[in-house]
Amino acid sequence: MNPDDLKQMLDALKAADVREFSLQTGSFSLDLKRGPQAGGNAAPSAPAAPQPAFEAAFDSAPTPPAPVSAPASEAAPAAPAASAPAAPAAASGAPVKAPIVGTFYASSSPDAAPYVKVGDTVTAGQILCIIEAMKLMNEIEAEMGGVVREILVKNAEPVEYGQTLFLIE
Amino acid sequence: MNPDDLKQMLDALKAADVREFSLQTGSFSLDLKRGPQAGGNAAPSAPAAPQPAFEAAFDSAPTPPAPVSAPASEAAPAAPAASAPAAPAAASGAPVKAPIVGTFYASSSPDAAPYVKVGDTVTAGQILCIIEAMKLMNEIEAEMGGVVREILVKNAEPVEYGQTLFLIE
Amino acid sequence: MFKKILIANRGEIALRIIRTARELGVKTVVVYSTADEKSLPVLLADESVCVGPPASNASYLNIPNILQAALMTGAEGIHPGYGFMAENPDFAEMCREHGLVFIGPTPESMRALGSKAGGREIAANSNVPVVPGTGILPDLDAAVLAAKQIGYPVLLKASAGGGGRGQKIIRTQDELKKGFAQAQEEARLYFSDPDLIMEKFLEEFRHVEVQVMGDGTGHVIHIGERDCSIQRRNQKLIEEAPSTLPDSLRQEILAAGVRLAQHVNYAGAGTLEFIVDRDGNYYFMEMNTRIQVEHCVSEMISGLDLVRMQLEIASGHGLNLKQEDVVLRGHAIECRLNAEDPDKDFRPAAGRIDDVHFAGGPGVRVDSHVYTGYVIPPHYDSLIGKLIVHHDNRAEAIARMKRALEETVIQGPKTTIPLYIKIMDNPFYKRGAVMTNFLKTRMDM
Amino acid sequence: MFKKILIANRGEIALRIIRTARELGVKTVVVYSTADEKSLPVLLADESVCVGPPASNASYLNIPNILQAALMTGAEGIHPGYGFMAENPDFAEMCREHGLVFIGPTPESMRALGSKAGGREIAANSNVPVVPGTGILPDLDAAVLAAKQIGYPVLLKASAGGGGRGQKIIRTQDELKKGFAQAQEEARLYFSDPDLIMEKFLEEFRHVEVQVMGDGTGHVIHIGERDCSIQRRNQKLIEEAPSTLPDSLRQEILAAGVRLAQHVNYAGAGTLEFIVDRDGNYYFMEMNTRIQVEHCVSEMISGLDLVRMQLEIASGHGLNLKQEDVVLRGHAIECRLNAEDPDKDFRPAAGRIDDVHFAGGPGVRVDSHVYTGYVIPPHYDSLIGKLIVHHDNRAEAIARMKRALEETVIQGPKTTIPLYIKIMDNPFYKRGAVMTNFLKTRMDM
Repeated sequence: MNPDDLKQMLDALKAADVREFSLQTGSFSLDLKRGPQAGGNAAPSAPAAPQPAFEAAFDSAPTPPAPVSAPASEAAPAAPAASAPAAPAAASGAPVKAPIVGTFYASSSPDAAPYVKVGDTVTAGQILCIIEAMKLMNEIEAEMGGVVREILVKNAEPVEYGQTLFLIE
Repeated sequence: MNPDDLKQMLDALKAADVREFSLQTGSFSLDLKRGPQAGGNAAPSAPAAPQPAFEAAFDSAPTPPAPVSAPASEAAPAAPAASAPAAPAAASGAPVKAPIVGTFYASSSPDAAPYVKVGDTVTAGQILCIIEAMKLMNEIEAEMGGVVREILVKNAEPVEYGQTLFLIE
Repeated sequence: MFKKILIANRGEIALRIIRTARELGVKTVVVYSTADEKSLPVLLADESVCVGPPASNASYLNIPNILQAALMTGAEGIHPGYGFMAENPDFAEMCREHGLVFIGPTPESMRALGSKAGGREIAANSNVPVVPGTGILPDLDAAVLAAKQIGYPVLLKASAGGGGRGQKIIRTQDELKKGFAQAQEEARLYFSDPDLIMEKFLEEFRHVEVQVMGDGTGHVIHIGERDCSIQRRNQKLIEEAPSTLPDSLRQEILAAGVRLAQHVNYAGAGTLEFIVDRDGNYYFMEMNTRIQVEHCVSEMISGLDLVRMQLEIASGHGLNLKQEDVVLRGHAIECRLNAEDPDKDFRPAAGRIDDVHFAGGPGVRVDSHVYTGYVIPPHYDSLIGKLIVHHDNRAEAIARMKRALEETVIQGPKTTIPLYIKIMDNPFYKRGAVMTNFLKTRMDM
Repeated sequence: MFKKILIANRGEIALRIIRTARELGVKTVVVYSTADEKSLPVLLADESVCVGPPASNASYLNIPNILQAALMTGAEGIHPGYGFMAENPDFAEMCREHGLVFIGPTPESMRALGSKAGGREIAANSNVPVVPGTGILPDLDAAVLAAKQIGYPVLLKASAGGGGRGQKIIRTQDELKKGFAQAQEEARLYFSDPDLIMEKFLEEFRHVEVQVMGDGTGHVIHIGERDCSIQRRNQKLIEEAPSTLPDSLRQEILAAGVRLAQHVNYAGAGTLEFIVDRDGNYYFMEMNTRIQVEHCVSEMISGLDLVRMQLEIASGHGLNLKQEDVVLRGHAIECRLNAEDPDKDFRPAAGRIDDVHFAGGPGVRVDSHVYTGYVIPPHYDSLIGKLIVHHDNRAEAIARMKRALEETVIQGPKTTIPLYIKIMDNPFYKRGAVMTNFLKTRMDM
């Protein structure tokens, strides 16, 4: 089903003011509920206000309340964002994630060429980068072969555990 | 499905005010909920503690969180329950509500017959009961005629503002 | 001590009274309007009685229904909180007539202190300075003469007014002539009393108030003073205790407050409001004969429970503390959390609170009746809670308040929190250079 | 003072440290596991670094990742909180080697005090009584001989154990013969160290502990003692300060605690745990070389910020307070809010918190990292917050705690709150007759 088909369906459901809908065919199944929630908190007079709507939509994990003023975040180069471990959904490919905390190096030495660049085809076991941690240089290898679609970290940037470094397809 | 498709889908879902959505096809499955989160009280796993359950059930207004232990409510005869103003939905008929706080009397004097009983047909302006407040006897009249379907207060009971006294159909 | 009291109020102050009552084992009855049926005070009180529809004059000001609720639940006393009927001597008198204890001063002292003119007279008799001004002005001619003696600018005030309402700045004789009749008319409209008084208008001053507690027989103590200079439209936003005045001046003002309250054999909790000009001159303004919103900062620095003291005095336990028993420690600040948009002239924002998460940790106190999912009714004021902090000194208390404000989450209505965070960073606020025009002169509002 | 510190912990203690740091203007970095990505500490810290998957040994105990996070964020010191690496001398040493300040005592004093045997020896050398018992037992024969001298019942304890784990009651020689080898094996399994010690087993006693703070050069003060006798499975549930012991005994125990800490030139915050029997005999058990969960009750009665003192000492500001500067006022009680089902043997309850609403008002402090919608991860402990109250005396503090517990709402997981409400009403608890077997003997649990 493509998005246009879906949109047509949704328009029809909305026009008919359908609240719950369930459809199963050979190739797909679909369930939805629409309209204000039944029950106490969703009283008709309710939904007034700013909501972390997209987070809620994309992520089933809990969302902490947003403080009125988040602490001024230091712009220090050594400050990976808290959200880093969540892989950006923008590009396609399997993510290669940092297995340790450290500093990302794209090449073996400052004047060497980077291990890989976007568009390169890599094979499983090939070195993709180095993460320096506790003064040790840790070579990070590709777990599977493919084409490097994106490199998400700049040379000499700090990376945290689970941060996506490459997308390989 | 690529990010653009996803965005289109989400836009469509948002436009249709879809609350919960689940889609499975051969190649992918997608689950989402959008919009304001269902509050604690509506969550299936919730009600842990003594709950003003009837209040919540009968009324679409917001429900305050239930303290782990509600204060021991005095069984004093002179204590109208907090939930009194909410008319029970069980019986049919138009409610006649207490316009003042006071003590309900079904008859004009202890040995007199009650003004009305269930099944009586009353006319607009007919006296239904007395509410004694600040040592004054206030006669409560029917606003419209009909059959008395239910009398919800016992003789000499205290009533609060808005408490339903009779159902008249 | 009372076995049961009725609370003739709503919101955070109703909750505040319930808290102390529960700790003392005193049963509580709250009255409520249909708009407050789902409120925390109703849920937490031992009993509750609906006394009317949302409009205050039909519910929280509905004297027959409230008295009847007290009588039929067997309450021995009525705590009026602040606002509504807290300063209504007629209500206090009716309580007495029905055998109910009004938890507050006597109707007589409320009447004596209730008007600005009366307050001025009592102040003069107890040797407490008042702003140069007049008694009730019989007519325009008297007003013109008085203004000449006092010197422009002057302030025309409704004698029965309060809370900053019903006052008008007059800068010239021309303005006085044009404005006098209108001011009388407004006073009649708002306070059912057209009487006006006139005072010297001070361009810049601090609002400093003395918290007192009296036993009704002449024993009066103070529990320090509060600085409440940060205001919008004469409504307080941020209060702190102690003030940043020099200690000798503080002691003088505290003594003046006690002297005045002693003069009327004051009973219960009361607040004497003073204004203090740049030169350290202080003038008594009026006495609030009730517990105040900002009583919490005095509680934080004294460790006392003022509501408990009110109940003890009203129930005949008296006031056992001597002045030397009151030990003030550290510095406390309170921010009133209002559901208002500070960027739109503090427009009130009613509606649903989608998420609320208050600050915690050391030295933080929260007094609030709201919860996630609570709907702020449009019928009452916009106060949704108070955030209070305590620390060893003022600079540390400011740092703690900023930390606590930044932790607090209220999603849904706009609130005054972002403004308060800016104020905590303001260099003038930090060094205590705060007059009542602070928001205008220091925050460009 | 530090410019920036790294917090190697999670949950309420990470939040606690952030709060003080923010008030001091110290920047914070928290490390976190992927299970804690949406936690309040991560949101409120200035920076955060993910250091591993949910399992503690791969994240909160992952020394290389944590040290690397500190180095690359430019943190000057590491606060270990409690648990995880707080009492790991090797970690403290590695911090030092990498130029990072470990915010706690030196690795040397951690090692000296870290084992039960070492602690007993230091106590003996500083003239502090210990429970009659032994050093490390070389073999079963030595154990049998020791038990004869001490008298049954005795306790076999893993020398490297702690928190009540790794101990076994032995009532007869027969039990000793059967159980010795197994106890060694369990000690090896849990603590990587098979060494056992033996102590006299006391059937009933109170758990009383002394909070100390040292500057590392022999200046040590105490900040009162705490009674932590209400426990389940040797884990504390309710703590209070001060204890209900007679004052002379309190002073003796406090002095013993200070003496012992002085003996090792203790630096930073530490707690000396004592048991006190029915006859008023007290015995040193062990020293916890870190901040403790229940430090808040000491903060409430002293007005001090213990985390701030830790940061000051670790950053070289020293300990400027003298013993006479520490003024203890009133009584404080803490209830640990655990997501556990007290009716099902305190089974931990992970999962979503559908609604949370904490108590407020006078004398109430809440330290909690949870919020409405928070999902308690199953990987860590069940502590979801602490409710702390302060009042003038113990009876009033109990009334306040009951009031605060009844106001608190946590919907979703079962919690220990209903149990605590019952305890606040328990006559034995009310009069302070509490031994560590309280739940069993007084609550039938």
